[in-house]
Amino acid sequence: MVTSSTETTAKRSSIDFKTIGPALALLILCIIGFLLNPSFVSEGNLTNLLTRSAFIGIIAVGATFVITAGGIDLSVGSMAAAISGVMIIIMNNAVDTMGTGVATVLLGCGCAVVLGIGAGWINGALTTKGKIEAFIVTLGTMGIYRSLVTYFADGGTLSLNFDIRGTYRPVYYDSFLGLPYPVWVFIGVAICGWLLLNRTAFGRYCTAIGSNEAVARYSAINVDRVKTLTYVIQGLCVSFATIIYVPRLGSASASTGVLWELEAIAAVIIGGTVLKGGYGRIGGTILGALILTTIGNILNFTDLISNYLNGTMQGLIIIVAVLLQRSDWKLGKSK
Amino acid sequence: MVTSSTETTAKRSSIDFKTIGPALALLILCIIGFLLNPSFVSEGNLTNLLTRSAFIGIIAVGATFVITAGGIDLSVGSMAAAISGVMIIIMNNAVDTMGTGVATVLLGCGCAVVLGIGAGWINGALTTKGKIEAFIVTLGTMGIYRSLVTYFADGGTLSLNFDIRGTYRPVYYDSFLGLPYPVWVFIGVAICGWLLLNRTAFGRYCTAIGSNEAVARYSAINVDRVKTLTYVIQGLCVSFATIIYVPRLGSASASTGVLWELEAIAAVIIGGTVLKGGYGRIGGTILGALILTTIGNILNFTDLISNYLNGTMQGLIIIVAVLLQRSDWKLGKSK
Amino acid sequence: MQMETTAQAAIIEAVNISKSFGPVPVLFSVSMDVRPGEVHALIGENGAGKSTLMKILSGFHDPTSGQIRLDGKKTDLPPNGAAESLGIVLIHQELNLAEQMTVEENVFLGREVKSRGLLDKAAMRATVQGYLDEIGLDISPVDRISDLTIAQKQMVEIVKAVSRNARILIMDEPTAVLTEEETEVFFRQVTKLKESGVGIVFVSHKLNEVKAISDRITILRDGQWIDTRHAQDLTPDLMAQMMVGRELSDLYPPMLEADVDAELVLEVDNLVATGVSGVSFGLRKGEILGFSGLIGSGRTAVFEAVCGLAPIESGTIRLFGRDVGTMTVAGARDAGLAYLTKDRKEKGLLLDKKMQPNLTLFALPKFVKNFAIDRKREEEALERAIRRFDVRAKDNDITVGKLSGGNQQKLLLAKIMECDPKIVVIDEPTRGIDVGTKQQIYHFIAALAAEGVSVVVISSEMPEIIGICHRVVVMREGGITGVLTGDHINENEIMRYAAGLKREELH
Amino acid sequence: DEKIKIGVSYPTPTHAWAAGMNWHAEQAEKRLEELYPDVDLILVNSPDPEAQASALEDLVSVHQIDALVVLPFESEPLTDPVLNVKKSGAWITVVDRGLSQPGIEDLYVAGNNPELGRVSAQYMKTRLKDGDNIVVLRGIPTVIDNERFDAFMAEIEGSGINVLDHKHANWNRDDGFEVMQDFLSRFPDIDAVWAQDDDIAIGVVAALKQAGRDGDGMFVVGGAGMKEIIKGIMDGETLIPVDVLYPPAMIATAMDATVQAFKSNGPVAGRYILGATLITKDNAESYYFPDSPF
Ligand SMILES: Nc1ncnc2c1ncn2[C@@H]1O[C@H](COP(=O)(O)OP(=O)(O)OP(=O)(O)O)[C@@H](O)[C@H]1O
Ligand SMILES: Nc1ncnc2c1ncn2[C@@H]1O[C@H](COP(=O)(O)OP(=O)(O)OP(=O)(O)O)[C@@H](O)[C@H]1O
Ligand SMILES: [Mg+2]
Ligand SMILES: [Mg+2]
Repeated sequence: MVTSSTETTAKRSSIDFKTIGPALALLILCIIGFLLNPSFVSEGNLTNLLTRSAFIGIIAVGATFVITAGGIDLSVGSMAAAISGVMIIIMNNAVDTMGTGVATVLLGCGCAVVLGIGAGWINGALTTKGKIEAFIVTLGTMGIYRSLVTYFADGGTLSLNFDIRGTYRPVYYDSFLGLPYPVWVFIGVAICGWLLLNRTAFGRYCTAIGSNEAVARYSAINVDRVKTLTYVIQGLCVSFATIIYVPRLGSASASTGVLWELEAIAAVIIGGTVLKGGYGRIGGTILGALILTTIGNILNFTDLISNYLNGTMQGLIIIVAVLLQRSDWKLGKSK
Repeated sequence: MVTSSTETTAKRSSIDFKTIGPALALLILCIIGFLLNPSFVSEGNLTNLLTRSAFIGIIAVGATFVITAGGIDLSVGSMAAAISGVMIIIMNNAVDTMGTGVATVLLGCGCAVVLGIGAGWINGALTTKGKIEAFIVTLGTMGIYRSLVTYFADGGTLSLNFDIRGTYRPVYYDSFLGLPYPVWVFIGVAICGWLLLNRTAFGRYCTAIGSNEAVARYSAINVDRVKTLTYVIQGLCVSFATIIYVPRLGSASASTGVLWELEAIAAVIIGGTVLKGGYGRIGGTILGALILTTIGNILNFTDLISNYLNGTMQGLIIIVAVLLQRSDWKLGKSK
Repeated sequence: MQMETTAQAAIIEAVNISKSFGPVPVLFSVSMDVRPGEVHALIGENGAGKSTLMKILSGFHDPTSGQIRLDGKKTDLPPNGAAESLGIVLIHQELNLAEQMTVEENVFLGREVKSRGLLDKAAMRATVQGYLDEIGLDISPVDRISDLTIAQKQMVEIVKAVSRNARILIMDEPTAVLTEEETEVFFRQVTKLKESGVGIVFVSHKLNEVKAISDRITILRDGQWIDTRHAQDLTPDLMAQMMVGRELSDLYPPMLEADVDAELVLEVDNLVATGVSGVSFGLRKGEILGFSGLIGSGRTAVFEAVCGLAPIESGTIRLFGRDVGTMTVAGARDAGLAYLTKDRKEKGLLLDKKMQPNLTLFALPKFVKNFAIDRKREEEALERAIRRFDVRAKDNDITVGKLSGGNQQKLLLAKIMECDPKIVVIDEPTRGIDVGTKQQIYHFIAALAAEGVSVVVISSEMPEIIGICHRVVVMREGGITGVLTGDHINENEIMRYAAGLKREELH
Repeated sequence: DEKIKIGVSYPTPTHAWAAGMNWHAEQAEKRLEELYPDVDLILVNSPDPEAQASALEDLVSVHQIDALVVLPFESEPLTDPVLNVKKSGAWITVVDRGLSQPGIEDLYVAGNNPELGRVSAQYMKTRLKDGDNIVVLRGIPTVIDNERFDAFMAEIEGSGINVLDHKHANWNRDDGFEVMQDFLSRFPDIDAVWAQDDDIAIGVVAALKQAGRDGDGMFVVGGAGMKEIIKGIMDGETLIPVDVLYPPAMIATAMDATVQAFKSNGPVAGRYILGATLITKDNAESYYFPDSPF
């Protein structure tokens, strides 16, 4: 009985640290930020920070599904670039027939959603029906999407028609109840993602597949369909991120979204999701995205560190943030 | 009976295609290359191609061990850059005391080996002792090594002393029995890697750990040590690649080795090693590296395709190359 | 016959089923039927094809020829457990749970209860809690499977099956990892289901159980149907004889007196580790020492700590008179101490590898010559092991995951013995093994002891502890409650110590 | 009918300036091949220095080029590979980034990076006074970036203008936007921004407008000569009142000159350094190419 009670405490606290770890890391970062420069906690900066993390955060919510189900998607950054590019082309071409009003913007957003779903479906189908390792499939599509946007932009930048930009701008720059729209989208996606992963059968199927595909299959789960759907969700998240990205600068180029895939995966894993699948947490992912954005933000707030060493700081902070959530860090050597 | 016999053929052919797949893909690529431009098979071009694939190939041999044992190393590209940088600094500084002869070059190479082993050990120790996901550890060290080389180079390029370069140049540019030295190093590393993975207890242990870590532990395998060693081997391979890389371009900068990690992993997986671990093939990895280099080479051979679409071609070819080795590609829909 | 006339119509019938894996035939025209409200047991040697037949009956495999009739109509069962929608549920021989998920999630996997599109977790938890209470399993619906013991996992499998409103419930060795007590609980569930008209198919190597619970018994031998009879017409001995095809002599070997003055090869003093609180005992050369106790009493935990698989908090371990601190598993092996895990699927064998790498993995340093693995010696070792342990694979090239459960167990035993240990700890040595082979293993253990090897047998099967051990240590809640020798080794005595009704004042 | 084969090698465009260069190179290819049927120009681009070194090898071994026009990814790593091309007997024209070893190239065509920094700083000095504050957004850490930045700082030194901080914005709009957002949160008083590059400048302007700090004479100096920026200068935009030229068309200059090395009877070898002209409302018209992607 004695044994069992200690066991429980150990288990409890381990669960706590998995959850609290990322939150703690974020808190420490914020304190450091404040100490470096009190204007870190100014409303303006916090708003910027939240808005910025919306891109990676939304994409990372999708990545949580893919990774939980045992997959991986390296193509998201390129996909975002390609979708932005096509969206801009479509809206620019629609000006003649549809004008520069809301209708054109909606057309663009609709196309983004369709493209996102389509691109995700391609990744999913190649992985499941084609039975190719997800890493290879998405490495391939990463190259393909990236080079397509370069091709469309002729190596340069695709820019949104100036008047449409006027119509579309508020989607990024305006606020509702003091929070910019991108943050609301982020919150919405996060809530939907959380519900989907934790409160629906689909979420359980993702976890089951990531945990043990054979078990999932033996439970009459349509493994291929669920896996494909995780990629579709990822694609959809990418298109949401794109929809709030395009009004920011109104342009897309070959350098749009470079390395977003690594950032998104890092956010997911910093948040406590297990890379091999079977265990996903949307809440952690959100925190992970905030942590990553905050690191970049803080580094812009100080000149204590050589610019050249930004990468070193980032790397160290990521490793330490994950160390913080090691379940047994309190227990010292035992186990 | 009918079902059963198809199944057997499937199994037989699956084994064959896993092995032959990459070889077949390479052959097809070479034929395409020849058709596009007969000078593809000129001795000069073939030598170039082999020499070029040596870098990625050597690194990928190391990656085969890491991946077989269930890990991943994203830091190899940055590690190569950092080792090149430090090697150049050391050799340049040694000029005053040791002159510009072979001794200095050997000193540089020695340091490269030590650094490679050290960097690999750091990755391994953080993964095993620190119990952090390999993806996060090596994502972190990737940023760290990359920014260190930027820092050493002060944002620019580190260049090897001109006279040392004269001494060192032959290591890349000279040949022995008609094959450039880098190719010999590649062959050496490949043979050692193959023997290590397929003929020694260590290789068996890597496979066992990747297949099921708990079973490995219960089978008296020191899992942490073996895993750490795979990262050390990876580091060692990176330092070999660096030793033949430095005389080629005689410099190192922030852009050295960018994306080599993805190329190395792609080579490994195109070669038939399973990303989740437990199944590694050095021979396949070598073919994978050759395939990747050949794709780049062929794309330099033709201007049929817009330069901007190179990435699309690369992506498509990688996906198709892996499709080729799908065990059941002949059987169509059945099963 | 009378049997046929009184019987109700069968729910499911297998008619002349044959099955081959590749060119290897494993079932030859086997027929079997299951009627509502009956328990139909299927027995046979390891590799006889029982699991294969069960999988065919539930749609996980297609038969190569023959047909399945459901309610008298020929049916092609849907694959991958989708036959559940027809009321056919299979509990696999190998545990089939998602380790990272909770008990509740596993029980309802694939048929979650929803309200308004969202999961009704409260309802599902309550249902699972109800089942757990009913069978007296002391775990929570939110516990993760990976935190449970094997026996608890098996009980979860049973809960999972019972909760599925089956018409036909097929269970492949559900009791292999259960103690007698848990088996009783389980049988109560079976009886209840049976009374409600469920047809139950049941595979087991515990022939007493089979006799006790089943109505009819089908015997397979080498993939051939031998007979189907009413349970009352068979005795365990007769069953064994029909399975093996010959008369079985005594199951247990004659007990050689242990030398009470033999040197102590292993002394454990006041060992404290996770799940172990202050355990002390000694093991002599050539002794067979049994460890008995209820599930979760800490027997495994003791030896995982001793063999370097789990950290030690305090206590001393003396091996051949030498103080050893915390050992690595390799260190223990090199010192002559080997531990055979009871969890062959998760900790014992690499299921996706062939037999040969599995066999030599534990003792691999022995096979290294000039830094390379001596493949010829490996092959010889495999041949030897197959002969010595009677591992029956129709094709020596298949991956271990495809071996029959019992043959996996034999391979695991061979793997551990490959390092020629002087002390071997065998956790549940005969789990899933048929009577014939059981007999061989008992004789094997006795022969080892006679050669001077010390053997620790951890077992939840009381007869086996009583039948082969010189001395028996009984554990409860992480501590030792008693040590029995000679005539004191009997079921009654062991149970009283194990249940905590009696406690020996230990030195 | 042996053609004169000229290889043209440059980095794969990933930002607008490089895209402009690519456009000008393609224009020049068309124009020159039409003009001289016996000239074959082969355009190759590469995503990194290693790939460019490989591409150079391929140009020699496969296409057997007679001349090479190369815009090196980086100077140091490509010095040896270009030297190898030189050894095959080809004419070498180096564009923009000089090799680390003198005497390899026959012709050198380049913009002037230090001059770009200096001209920008000089303009700052004309607009700002003692005690005014500026922030600097740099490019990708490279030699080019260092040259521009060092010259800028040297010129600004002693003027009394404070450089509050400098961060890398990687010649990228998104990074320009985010770094500028953070500068704005951090520094309440900024009088001008040196964005070094027009892509960064666009991000900077977006951030200024978002924060509502684009008034009171605040201005941004970019660089390179992007068509949108030049259009703005022509239209009298005050936020980006000037631009410092670093023309992507220099590749065309180099290709022209290289062809002339085979066609002209005049000498071509030597150094050809383009000026870093300050583009103002008065001269903007002549630097405006509406069809170029840049
Ligand atoms: N997927 C498979 N591929 C090839 N052979 C298989 C496969 N599954 C089972 N076998 C073989 O079929 C035979 C029968 O196996 P099965 O599992 O049905 O035996 P069993 O009667 O359940 O034995 P046990 O009592 O040991 O569980 C064995 O020889 C086994 O190796
Ligand atoms: N590594 C561990 N970490 C946490 N708890 C453990 C560990 N090992 C064992 N335990 C716990 O210690 C107790 C003893 O378990 P153990 O497996 O040793 O029992 P057992 O007597 O062998 O029973 P069983 O037949 O179920 O294996 C159990 O409650 C178990 O959950
Ligand atoms: Mg079986
Ligand atoms: Mg136990």
